[in-house]
Amino acid sequence: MVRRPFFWIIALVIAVFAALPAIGNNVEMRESLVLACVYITLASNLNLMLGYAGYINFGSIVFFGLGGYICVWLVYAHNWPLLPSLLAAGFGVSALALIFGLGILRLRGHFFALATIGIVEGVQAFAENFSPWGGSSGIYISPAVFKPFGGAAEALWVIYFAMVAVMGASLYLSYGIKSSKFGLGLLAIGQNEDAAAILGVPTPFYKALVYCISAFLPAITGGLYFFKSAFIQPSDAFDLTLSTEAIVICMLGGQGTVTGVALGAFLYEELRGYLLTSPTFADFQLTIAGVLLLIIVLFFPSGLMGFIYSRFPRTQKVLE
Amino acid sequence: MKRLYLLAAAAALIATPAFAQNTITIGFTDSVTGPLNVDSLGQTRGYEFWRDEVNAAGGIKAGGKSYKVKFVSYDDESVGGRVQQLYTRLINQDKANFLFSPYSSGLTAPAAVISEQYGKIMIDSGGAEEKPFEQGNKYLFMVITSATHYLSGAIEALKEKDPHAKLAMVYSDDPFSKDVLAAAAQQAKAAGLDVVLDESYSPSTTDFGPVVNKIISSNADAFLGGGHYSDGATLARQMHDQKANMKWMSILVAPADDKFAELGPAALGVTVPSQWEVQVSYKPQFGPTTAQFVKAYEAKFHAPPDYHAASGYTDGMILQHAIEQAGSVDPEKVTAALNAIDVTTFFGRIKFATDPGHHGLQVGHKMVLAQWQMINGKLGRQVVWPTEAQSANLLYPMPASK
Amino acid sequence: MSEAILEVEALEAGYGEVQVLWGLSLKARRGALTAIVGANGAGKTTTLRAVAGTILPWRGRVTFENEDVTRLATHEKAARGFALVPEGRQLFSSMSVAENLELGAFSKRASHSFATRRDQVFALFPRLAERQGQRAGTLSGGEQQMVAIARGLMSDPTILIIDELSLGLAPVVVYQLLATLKKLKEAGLTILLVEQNVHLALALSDYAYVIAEGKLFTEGEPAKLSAMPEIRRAYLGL
Amino acid sequence: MLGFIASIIDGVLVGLVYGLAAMGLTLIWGVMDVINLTHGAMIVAGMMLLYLLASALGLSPYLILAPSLIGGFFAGIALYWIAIHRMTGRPPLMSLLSTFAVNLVLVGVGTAVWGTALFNVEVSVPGFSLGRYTFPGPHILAAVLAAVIAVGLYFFLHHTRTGKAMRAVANNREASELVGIPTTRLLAISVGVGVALATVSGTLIGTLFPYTILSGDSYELKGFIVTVLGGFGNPIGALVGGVALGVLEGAVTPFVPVSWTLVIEFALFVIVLIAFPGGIFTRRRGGL
Repeated sequence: MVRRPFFWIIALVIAVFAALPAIGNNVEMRESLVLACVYITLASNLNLMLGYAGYINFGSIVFFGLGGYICVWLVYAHNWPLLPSLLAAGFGVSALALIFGLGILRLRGHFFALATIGIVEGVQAFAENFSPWGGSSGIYISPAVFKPFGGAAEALWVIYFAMVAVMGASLYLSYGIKSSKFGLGLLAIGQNEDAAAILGVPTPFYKALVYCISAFLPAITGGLYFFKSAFIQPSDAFDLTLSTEAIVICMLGGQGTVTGVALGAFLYEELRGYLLTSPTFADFQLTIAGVLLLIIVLFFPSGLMGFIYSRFPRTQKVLE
Repeated sequence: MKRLYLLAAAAALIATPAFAQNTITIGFTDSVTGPLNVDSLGQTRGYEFWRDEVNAAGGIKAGGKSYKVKFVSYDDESVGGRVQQLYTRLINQDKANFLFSPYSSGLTAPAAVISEQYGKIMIDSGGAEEKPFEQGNKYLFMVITSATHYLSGAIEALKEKDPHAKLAMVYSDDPFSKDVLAAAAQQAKAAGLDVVLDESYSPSTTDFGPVVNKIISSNADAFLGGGHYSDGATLARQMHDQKANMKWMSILVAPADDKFAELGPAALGVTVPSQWEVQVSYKPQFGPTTAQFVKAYEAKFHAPPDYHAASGYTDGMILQHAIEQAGSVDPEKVTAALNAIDVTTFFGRIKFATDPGHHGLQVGHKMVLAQWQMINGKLGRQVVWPTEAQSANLLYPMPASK
Repeated sequence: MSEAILEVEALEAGYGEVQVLWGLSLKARRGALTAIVGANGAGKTTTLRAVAGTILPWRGRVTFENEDVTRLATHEKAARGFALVPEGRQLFSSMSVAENLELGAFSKRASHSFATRRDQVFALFPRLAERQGQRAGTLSGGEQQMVAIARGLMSDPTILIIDELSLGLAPVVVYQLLATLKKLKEAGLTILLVEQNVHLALALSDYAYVIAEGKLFTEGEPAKLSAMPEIRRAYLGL
Repeated sequence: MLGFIASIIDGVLVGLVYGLAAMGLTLIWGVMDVINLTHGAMIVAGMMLLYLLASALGLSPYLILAPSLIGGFFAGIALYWIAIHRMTGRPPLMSLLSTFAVNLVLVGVGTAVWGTALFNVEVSVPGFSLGRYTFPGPHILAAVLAAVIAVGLYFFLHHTRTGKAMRAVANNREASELVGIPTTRLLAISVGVGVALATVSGTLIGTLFPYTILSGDSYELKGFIVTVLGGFGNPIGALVGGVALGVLEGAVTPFVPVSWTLVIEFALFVIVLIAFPGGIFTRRRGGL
C-alpha cells in the first residue's frame, strides 16, 4: 500500500489541510475546513455502506450525533479527559451500530433506507426525552474544559488537527478496505448480493462489519465537533439533512470512489458556504442547491470521478 | 475552488469601504429560511430600524469620533449546525466589532460559545434561556427578561382571579419553552395552584388533537404552554375547535404576533407574556418614547411593531449607549459600560447581572401580560397585567368558545 | 406460398457493448407456423426482443404488413396486431386470470370484440374459465403458459409470437399446448414460434430457421432440415 | 374511560387523514418503485392553493378540492418528465435524489415567497360531542372524504381501463408494454394521480390546522410509516395503515407523556419493517 501513489496523495491532502490554515493563523479558513473535515469523514464512511455495499444509509448522522453526545456527556458529567471520551464514543457507537445493524441489515433497498430514517427520528426523539443528556435543552460544557489545552484559542487548533487526523484516517480506511479482500466482497454485495452469497462471500457478516466500522470515525468526529462547540442539542446532533447531504456528496463525487467522495465533500461544503453567505444568492440558496443537484443527477450520474475518468482515462491508474 | 475563494474575497473587498476606521460592523445571523423565520424577521427589522436611525443621525458618537453602523448577516436556516461557523466568519472574515444574537435560545447558545471564545460582545434579544449565562460568560448580555420570569405575571394574575385554579402545562420540547414552564411550575406550586398536567410535545407536532383531549381529561381550567409561533397558534386553534372551554389560556410567543388575529374567535381571550407592547409607557432616559417608536416603525414597515422588533431595536440602543458611555469601541471598555448600565428606555428598565454565576442576565426588565380582546370590533392585544401598566381590564374567565 | 406478414432484414442487436445478432434475416408468412430454433444462447430471444421492440435494434429493418416498424415502441406494435408471448410467461401475477385476459385486449383494435374473443379463448382453454378469479401467480406452470397464450390471443393478433413454449413444462402439458397451437393455425392464425426443443419445432412448423451464434445457420421446410446431417447431429441428437 | 374512547375516535379520524396523506406516496412507490420525496412539498402546495383561493376568492374550502386535484395531476405529470422519467432502470438512489432535488427547489421557492409564516383557513362545519370531548366538524368531514377518496381510488384501480393498466404496469412493466399498454404514459399518469392525491390531502388538512410551508414534512414521514404498515399502492391498505397509526397515537397519549409518542412510533416502525418487510396488511410486493 505504501508504495502506491495514492497512499502519498492522501498524505499530501492531510498535510495541506493541516498546513493551510496554520500558515498565517487563518482562523476563518480553519472553521470552513472544520466543516469540510466533518463532511469528508461522514461521506467517506457512508461511502463504505453506500458506494461499496450498495446500502442507502440515511442514518450516518446517528453515529455522528451519538458520538457527540457520549463524548460531551463524559466530559461534562464525569469530568473525563477528551481522549478517553472520544475513544469511548467511537467504540460505544460502533457497538450500538452492531446491534442496530443486526436488526435492520436484513432489509434491502428502500426498506433499509426507511429503517435508517426511522432510527434517526427515533434516536432524536429519545435524546429529547432523555434527562441525563439534558433532554431537548442539550448539554453545555463550560469554557473551563479548554484550560488543559492552554485556553480556548489553542484548544481549537488542537481539535482542528485531531479532526484532520480523523479525516485522514477515514480516507486511509476507505482506501485500505477498497484494496482488500473484504472490500472486494463488499463490492460484490453492492453488485448482486445473492450472487455474492453464492460465490462464498459471508454477506451477513460483511454487512454487519462494514456497518459497524462505518460508525467508528464519524462518532469520533462527532465527539470532536461537539466538544469544540461546547454545546450539543438533539436537533443539531441528529439533523436528518446532514445525512442526506452526505448521500448527495457521495453521488456528487462518484459513489464507490475514495477521491471522488472526498473531493465532493470539499466542493459541496465550499459551495454551500458560498451560497449561504453570498449576498446575491442567500435568498435562493436552497433553490440553487436543488437545481444544481438535479442537473448532476440527470446529466452526470456517475459523478465527478466518472467525469474525470472519462476525460482523463490515465487518472484511473493513480486515483481510487 | 480557488475561484470561489477569489469571488468571496472580491465580494468582501467591495463590501468594505475604505474609511473603515469610522465604521463599526455588527454581525448576526437570522433565520431567513426554516421554521423560525417569522419571529426572526421581527427581530431583524428591529435591528435594521435602529441602524437606519443611528446612521441617519450621523452614527454613534464616542471619544470624539462618529461611527457609522454597518451590518453583516447570514441565514442560519433556523438550525444550529452552521451558527458557529457563521459567527466565526463574522468575527474573523467580516471583522465584526460587535455581535447580535440569532433568534431563539437554541441558536443563541452555540453562537454565545463563539463570541466568548473570541472575546466579542454579543447583545442577546433572541434567546431567553438562562443556561448560557451560567457558564461564566463575560461578553454575553441579554436585554430581555429571561425565561424564568416569562409566566410569573400570568401566575400572579391567575392566583388573584382564582386561587384554586387547576393548571395544565403543555409546551414545546425546546430549550426555551422547557425553561419557561419549569420555572412556571415552581412558581405555580409556590402560589398554591394545582398543576394537574405537565408535559412537553415534539416541536414538529402538527396535530394537537390527542393533546387537547388529554388536557380536557385532566380537568384543568387554566392552560399555560406553547413554544414558538406555529405550534402555539395551532394549539390555540385546536383548543377552540375542540371546545376545551378553559377559563384561562396563556400561550408563549405566538399570540404576541399580529398575525395571531387570523385565528379569529380562537384568539379571543388568549393571554401572552410579552416583553413589550405598544401600550406600555415607560419614561425613557434616552432614545424614543414608545409612541415615537411605534409611529416611525409603522411609517417604515406599514405594520405595528411586535416585541421581537422592539427588543431587537433595544439591542442596538443599549449597545450604542454603552459605546457612548465608554467613549470607545474597545471591547473591554464597552463591557465595563454595559456592566454598569441601569437605565430605563421605551422598552423598560435595563440592568445586567454582574455576579459570575449569572453574568449578563437581564435583571431590570419586566414583562407584561397581554390579552387578545375585541377593540372597536376588531381583535387586538391589550396590556392587562401588571395592573399599574394595564390598558384594559383582564377578562376572566376568558370569553367562552362559540 | 402466401405473402410475408413479418419480414426481418439484416438485423443487428445486442446489450450494452456486446453484439448478439449479426445480420439476421427471416420472414413469417400469413397463415403459416414459422419456427426459429437454435441452441441456448444462439440469439433466439434477442431476435424476438429486437423484433418486438423491447430492445432497440442497432441496424437492420423490421417490416410488418408492409410497414417499417423497426423503431416503433413495443406497445404501438402490440396495437397493430403484434402479440408476443414472452419467455417465462411474464404474467401480471398479482392480478386475476380474468384481468390478465382483459389486459391482453388492452389495445383499441381488440376491445370491440372483447366478449366474443373471451368466449373463444375459454373454449380453447376450459381450465381458465374455471380459474377466472384466481391470481395468475398462484397457477401451475402449464396453466400460466395457457394464460400467457390466451392473453396474447385476446389482442386479436395478426401474428402470435411465442418464445420458448415448452420451457419448464411437463411433456404432457407441452403436448396439450401444441395441440392447441395446431388448432389455432388451422383457424388461420399466423404463428412465429421460438423453441429450444428442435424436435417439437420441426414437427409442428411449416417453415423453420436455424440460428447459431447470432447468425442464420440454415432455413427450410422441416422435412428438409431434419434430413440435414449437421442438424441431425447438432440439434436432434441422432 | 370516556377520555380513552374519545382518544380512540380521535385516532380514527386523524388516522384516516394520515392514510389519505400517505396514499399518493404509496401509489407512486407501488407502481414504479420510486419514493417521491416531493410528497411533503406537494401536500403544502395543496394547502397553499387552499389559502390563496379561499382568501382571495372566498370560495368554500371543499370546492377548492377540485382545482387542487386537477392542478396536482398536472404538477405530477411535470414532475414525472422532469425528475423521474430519466431515472427508470437506474438504481433506486437516483430517483430518491432527483425528487429530493426538486423538493429543495419547491421548498426554496416557497420559502422565498411566503417565508415560514403561518396560514389559517377558517371552516365552520358543525361538530359532534361526546361528553366534554368535541370532534370538530372539519375533522369528521375530512375523515369521511378521505375514506370516500380511498374507495374511489380503489374503484379506479380495479374497475377502470386506465386503473387496471396502472396495476399491470406496477406488476410487470415489460409485459404491459407487450400487451399494448403505453407504459411511459401510464407511469406519467400514475405520478399525476399520486401527486393529485398529495395536493388534495393537503387542501383537506389545511381545513383542520394552521400550516406553514414546512408542514408537509411530518406527513411525509408519517407516510413512510403508513406505507410500511399498509403495504404498497393499495389505497385501502394505506387507509388501514393510517388508522392503525392514528389509533396508536390516540391510545398511547393518555398513558405516556406526549413527547414519547414519537419514540414509540419510530421504534414500532423499525420493528414492523424488520418483522414484515413489505407491510403487514398486504401479502407481498406488487400487490397493487
